[in-house]
Amino acid sequence: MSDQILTIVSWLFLGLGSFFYLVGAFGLFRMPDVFTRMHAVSVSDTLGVGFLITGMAIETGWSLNTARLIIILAIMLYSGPIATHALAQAALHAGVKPKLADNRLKKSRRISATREIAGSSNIQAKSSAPTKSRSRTARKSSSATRGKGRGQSSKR
Amino acid sequence: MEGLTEGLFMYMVAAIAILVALGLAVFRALAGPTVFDRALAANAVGTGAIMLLAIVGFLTGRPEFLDIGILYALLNIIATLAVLKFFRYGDLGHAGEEPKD
Amino acid sequence: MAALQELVNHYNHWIAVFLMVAGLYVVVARGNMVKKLVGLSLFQTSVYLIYLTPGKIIGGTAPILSDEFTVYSNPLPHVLILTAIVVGIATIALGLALVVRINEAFGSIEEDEIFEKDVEA
Amino acid sequence: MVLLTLMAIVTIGVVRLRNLFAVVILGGIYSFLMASVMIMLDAVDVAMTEASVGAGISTVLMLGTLYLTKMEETRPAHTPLLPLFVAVVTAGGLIYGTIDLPPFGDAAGIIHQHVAPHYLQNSIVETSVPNVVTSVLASYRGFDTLGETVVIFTAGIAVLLLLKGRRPASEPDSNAAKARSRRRRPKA
Repeated sequence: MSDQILTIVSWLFLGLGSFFYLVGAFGLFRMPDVFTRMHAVSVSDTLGVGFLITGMAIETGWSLNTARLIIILAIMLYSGPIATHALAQAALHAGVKPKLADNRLKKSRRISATREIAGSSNIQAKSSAPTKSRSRTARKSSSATRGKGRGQSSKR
Repeated sequence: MEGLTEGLFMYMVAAIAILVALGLAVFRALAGPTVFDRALAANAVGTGAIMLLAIVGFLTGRPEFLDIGILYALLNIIATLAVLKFFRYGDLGHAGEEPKD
Repeated sequence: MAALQELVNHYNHWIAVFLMVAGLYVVVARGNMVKKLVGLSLFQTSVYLIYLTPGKIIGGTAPILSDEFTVYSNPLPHVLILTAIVVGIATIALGLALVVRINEAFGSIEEDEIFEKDVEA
Repeated sequence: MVLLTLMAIVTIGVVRLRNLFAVVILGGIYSFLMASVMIMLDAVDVAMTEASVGAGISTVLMLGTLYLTKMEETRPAHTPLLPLFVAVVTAGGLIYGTIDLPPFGDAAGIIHQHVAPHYLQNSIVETSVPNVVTSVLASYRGFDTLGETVVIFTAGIAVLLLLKGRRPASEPDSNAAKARSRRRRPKA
């Protein structure tokens, strides 16, 4: 009986993991620029991998394989943020501008509003050509919030 | 797959999901307009390879090979960091961060 | 149906042939030396695939002996390919070192430009 | 099969792209996919080596070379019709050759009849190593492995000799060269 419950629970975890993994991959596929794609990949890197590995660990029971799975999970949970951080830093350093980021800035409000409409109506538009920007910090913070919002809306 | 009992069904689903995800990541690696897209996709492909390895290990009934998954995970982060460090500084041996052996 | 059977039987071979030809094409057609080396490694990898494919037995498992299994895939190609991979990376490393030296001597890694400069010199 | 198709697609990308960075990154992806295919083909040891060598070492080596040289490939001067023709003809011949090969996964293939059964049956008795690949590599074919080590040693010396006489153009240059030769050590 408890075996059956365990099996059902592990199935649930595996299914959820597959779902989130696919969601992350679709985000990687559809998102408009590097930073939002990064956000989407983090979904599959944490939720997807976490659920899949938990499901497998439940199925295996207590054994050496569980330890291996946990080590893999730990490595991936640590390495994912590091890699993403390095990626974002390198991209910003290289002058890749986050898309739709400048509608928080007062001076270019009107232009960016039109750009946002264009961007949201055409999600799979390729990222705009990299342009140099001086005010990086403001753009970074606003891009983070926007990226999150977009990611959640696409997840539903 | 002759040994496809009910217990393995969910593994099959997960394997197919991971394969689809791999395909999407490869598409992004090919189409990605900037190099960072490609690096991100490479990272995603590495993750997919690890998960596929684990799932296939369970599918074929020999999950001992998860050790290799650990190696993949470490390699993945090293490769990604090498590429990104290269872009950030234009040099792998920058600023004394090269490991002193 | 027979065509499908044929596809399943030989899909690995065909992909290996495709990879091999792609590597050959890159080596022959591209003038950039780093690209040529990438093509060379593509070619090598296709050879690995060709070697490993017949070693697999459907229903078999990896050749690590255990009491639970009786059918194992053939370990011999694995050994050969292990050697081949390591020798291959030695080749690539040597080639890359040569590319670095050539770039120093000629200031270019494109084949055509190097030929031109060689004629001039 | 899906993996193999993906590999073919990545290969097309490698052939077409001219940004060498992208090519190197795609090479890493290709190596990971190849390692997954090798897992499917039950070659776990080979997969491990391929992942570490293909995705790790060769990516780093290529990046080092790119730093020391150029990053962009020039547009090919002439249309590659002749190489394309050669490639297609070669492909045709090879595919004609594959028709006679034994089908995939056939346990009655010739390769499984001769030497491998001996290794599989006797290696546990003769070497008491459960991993047959290890026992063959280190015990039955130990001289092969010795020769392989000699090859790598020679390559390492050659690389050192090639890169040693470099005139230092700038400071980070020589650093990178040192890093390259240093990184080659542990593998051998």
